[in-house]
Amino acid sequence: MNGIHDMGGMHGFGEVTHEENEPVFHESWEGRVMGIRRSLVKHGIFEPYNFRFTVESLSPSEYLNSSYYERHLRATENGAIAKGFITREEMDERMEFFRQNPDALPERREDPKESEQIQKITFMLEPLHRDTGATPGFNIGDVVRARNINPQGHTRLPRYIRGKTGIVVKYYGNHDFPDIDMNGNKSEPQPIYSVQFDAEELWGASAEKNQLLFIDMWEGYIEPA
Amino acid sequence: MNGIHDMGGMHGFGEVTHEENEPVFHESWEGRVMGIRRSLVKHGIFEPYNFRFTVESLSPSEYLNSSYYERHLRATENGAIAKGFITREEMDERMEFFRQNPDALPERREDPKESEQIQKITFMLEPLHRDTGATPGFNIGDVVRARNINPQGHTRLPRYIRGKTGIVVKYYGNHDFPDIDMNGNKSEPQPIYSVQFDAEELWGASAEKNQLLFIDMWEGYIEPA
Amino acid sequence: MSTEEHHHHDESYAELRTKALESLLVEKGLIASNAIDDVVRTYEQDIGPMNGAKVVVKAWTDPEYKKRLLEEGTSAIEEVGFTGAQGAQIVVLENTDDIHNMVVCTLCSCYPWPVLGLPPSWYKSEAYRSRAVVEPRAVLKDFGLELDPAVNVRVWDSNSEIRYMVLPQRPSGTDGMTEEELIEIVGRDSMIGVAIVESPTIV
Amino acid sequence: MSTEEHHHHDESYAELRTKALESLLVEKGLIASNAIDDVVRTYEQDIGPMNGAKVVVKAWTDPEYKKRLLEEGTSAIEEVGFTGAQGAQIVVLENTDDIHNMVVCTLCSCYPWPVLGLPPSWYKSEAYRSRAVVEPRAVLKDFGLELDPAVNVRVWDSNSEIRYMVLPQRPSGTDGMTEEELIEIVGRDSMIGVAIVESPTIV
Repeated sequence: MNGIHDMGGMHGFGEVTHEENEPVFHESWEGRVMGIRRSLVKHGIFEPYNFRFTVESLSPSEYLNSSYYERHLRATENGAIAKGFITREEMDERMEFFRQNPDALPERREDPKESEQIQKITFMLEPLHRDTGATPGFNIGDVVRARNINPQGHTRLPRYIRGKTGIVVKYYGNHDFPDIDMNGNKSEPQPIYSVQFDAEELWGASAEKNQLLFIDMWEGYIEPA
Repeated sequence: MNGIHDMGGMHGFGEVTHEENEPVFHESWEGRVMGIRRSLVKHGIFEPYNFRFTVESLSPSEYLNSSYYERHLRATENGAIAKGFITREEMDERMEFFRQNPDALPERREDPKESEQIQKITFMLEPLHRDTGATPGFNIGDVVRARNINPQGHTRLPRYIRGKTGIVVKYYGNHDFPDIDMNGNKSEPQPIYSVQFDAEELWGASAEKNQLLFIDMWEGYIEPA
Repeated sequence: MSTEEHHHHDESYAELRTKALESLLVEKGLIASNAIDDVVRTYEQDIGPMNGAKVVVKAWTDPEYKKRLLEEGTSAIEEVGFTGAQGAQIVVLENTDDIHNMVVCTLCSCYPWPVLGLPPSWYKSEAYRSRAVVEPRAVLKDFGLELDPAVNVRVWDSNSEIRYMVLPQRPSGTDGMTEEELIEIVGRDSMIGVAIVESPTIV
Repeated sequence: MSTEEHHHHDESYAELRTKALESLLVEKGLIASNAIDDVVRTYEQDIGPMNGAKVVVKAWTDPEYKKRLLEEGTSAIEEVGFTGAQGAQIVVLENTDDIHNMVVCTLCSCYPWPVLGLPPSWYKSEAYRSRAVVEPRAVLKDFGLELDPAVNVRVWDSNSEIRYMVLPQRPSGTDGMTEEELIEIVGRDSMIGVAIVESPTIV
């Protein structure tokens, strides 16, 4: 989707500020959100592209007013509700309970086996390559143009690349195709390439000198230039 | 600038909702903002492109969290401060006064002459055409491409048009050129055209069928395709 | 965060902030209170879509005028008595059986004030500004208007100081109506291009 | 509206909302509390930029390893013991006298967790995500790094599941240092490409 998350090349967000000796989590709830999200992977709601689409589907003002973990919290709640695990009403009631009982903590459930499963996800190497038999349609050195697509569903082809011409510099094998249409449909895995763009091609006279941009392009994102 | 205001083609803002029998102003302060803004024209802070640039320069989250008149209020305040007419501190203090004195109203200054001047602005016909002697560089029917510019300053060439190919359908004469660079510099008036784009050229396969888009392009925004 | 709370907070903030701004600028002699009153009253009472409706009805009832209106909108509109801020150059777009025009300003909310008054909230909304250029038919459906696929939809992104106004089609069944009656049925939305003028219901 | 107030409001809201979510999911038997503890502890203590620093130092001190690392990042990093979520395929980019690589994810905040841990706030910020692809040198100046105009800046927008890590240049004056001492000087930011590894100050 042409959402607020697609911010490459936007102006107006100010300077990059750098926090010295930043903690991994600034608030303890951020770590819990991270853990909850990982714990829910096995229930099938956090396949990466689905999760990102849920984050992107927050309203633009909600998105900009939320921190990274706030977005993840909202998306996790929305995903769990969409799956029927919980309801918004339950969430509202339970939150009211914690508001009125500031010292109360969530009850605990201990399960050593689940720890093992989760640690496996955290440390497991799960290759991206998919053996589809598909052979790459482009060769290193091919000049290609990123397609001008504007889907309302999920895509990983940012707006600032669309319509621009670059060079294929590497073939990475076949990966799952990330796009999800508005009915939740996905496509088969596709060849994926690293494609190099000259900054001037992307930004015209506003480009900085002597800059290249590399981005990964699934075969469906590009066409011969 | 590639700001949040440049939202043509973005997704995620929901349905268009229509209010029946909508009042001209929903709150009385909105009308005051409108009046203040017009009253300040004579002090040179609300030349249209400057004012729009001030609105666009609100932070993206501030922009999305503000209504139309809230944006104008903030931009008017920022413009008046930039001109040295008032200070932020004065504003904060005076606001605190009105917070603590909810029945207080701004003092009044009556000036019949100023009424006349303002009514003139409201009802005056001030043609846009500028006699520069510049002759148009493009003819009706010319196929042109919108330039890929990405200025940090003000521009009226939206992102969704850049790099796209269209046809010149009308020449409107020479108008002031709206772009303002980051140092406040402007250019000479330029020929301006109505340019027609096919929706498919703009949006690819996502375009609706049988649609055209017309937009006004100053000569500096286009090049022969 | 509750968006409700947030907006509520903002509105009272805006009201106080406006009072502070007006108060300071008046005190410094930069603006006059009565001039502000005039602007408010003018847009609340004198300038609004009834102006555009008069232009539309004149075009419906006077073929020579219609020709002038489509060729040189600004001067033809001046004939009827309407000029002013945000109307320095007005282009009138004729809707026909085959062509439906609609107007948007994606970058802000440019609008032909002398003929239509100040823009309604939906015209200024992010939803309209973002969607009108990419899915105009879907937007028109939000307004309850479903166009025949054969109709060519023409969207005008009002990015310059030129202002656009749509001349809607005169509905059938209006032959016997007076100009005053016709003016009554020309709604604002039809002159922006998100509605058509409906035939009056026969009682 | 005060942004301060707004954020404060949000933080306590987020905290309460997280409690409610965890509480409900535990109660329904969908998640286990100790598994959540493990995830938090793992990213707070076990997985972080020290992992990447070990990889960098091994590449600095072992030319054969460096060759493998640049050819097949994932398996070379596995040799040192690092694998896992958000690191299924890691590509290592070598900075040289002529080339400076930096990594961004404009669409979200993709980042090579097994070698660098969870991303810092600035990496996730709108400012970095929006600006890194269009004005990388200006962004580097925000970090205090001014590159020679002759250096080719290569920005990698991490939009797929492939993850990128920068191999910074080994600074001069480090010949006599042990691997442990070298690991100490390799900062996180140098492996994202917004800093260089500085020569250690001679005391």
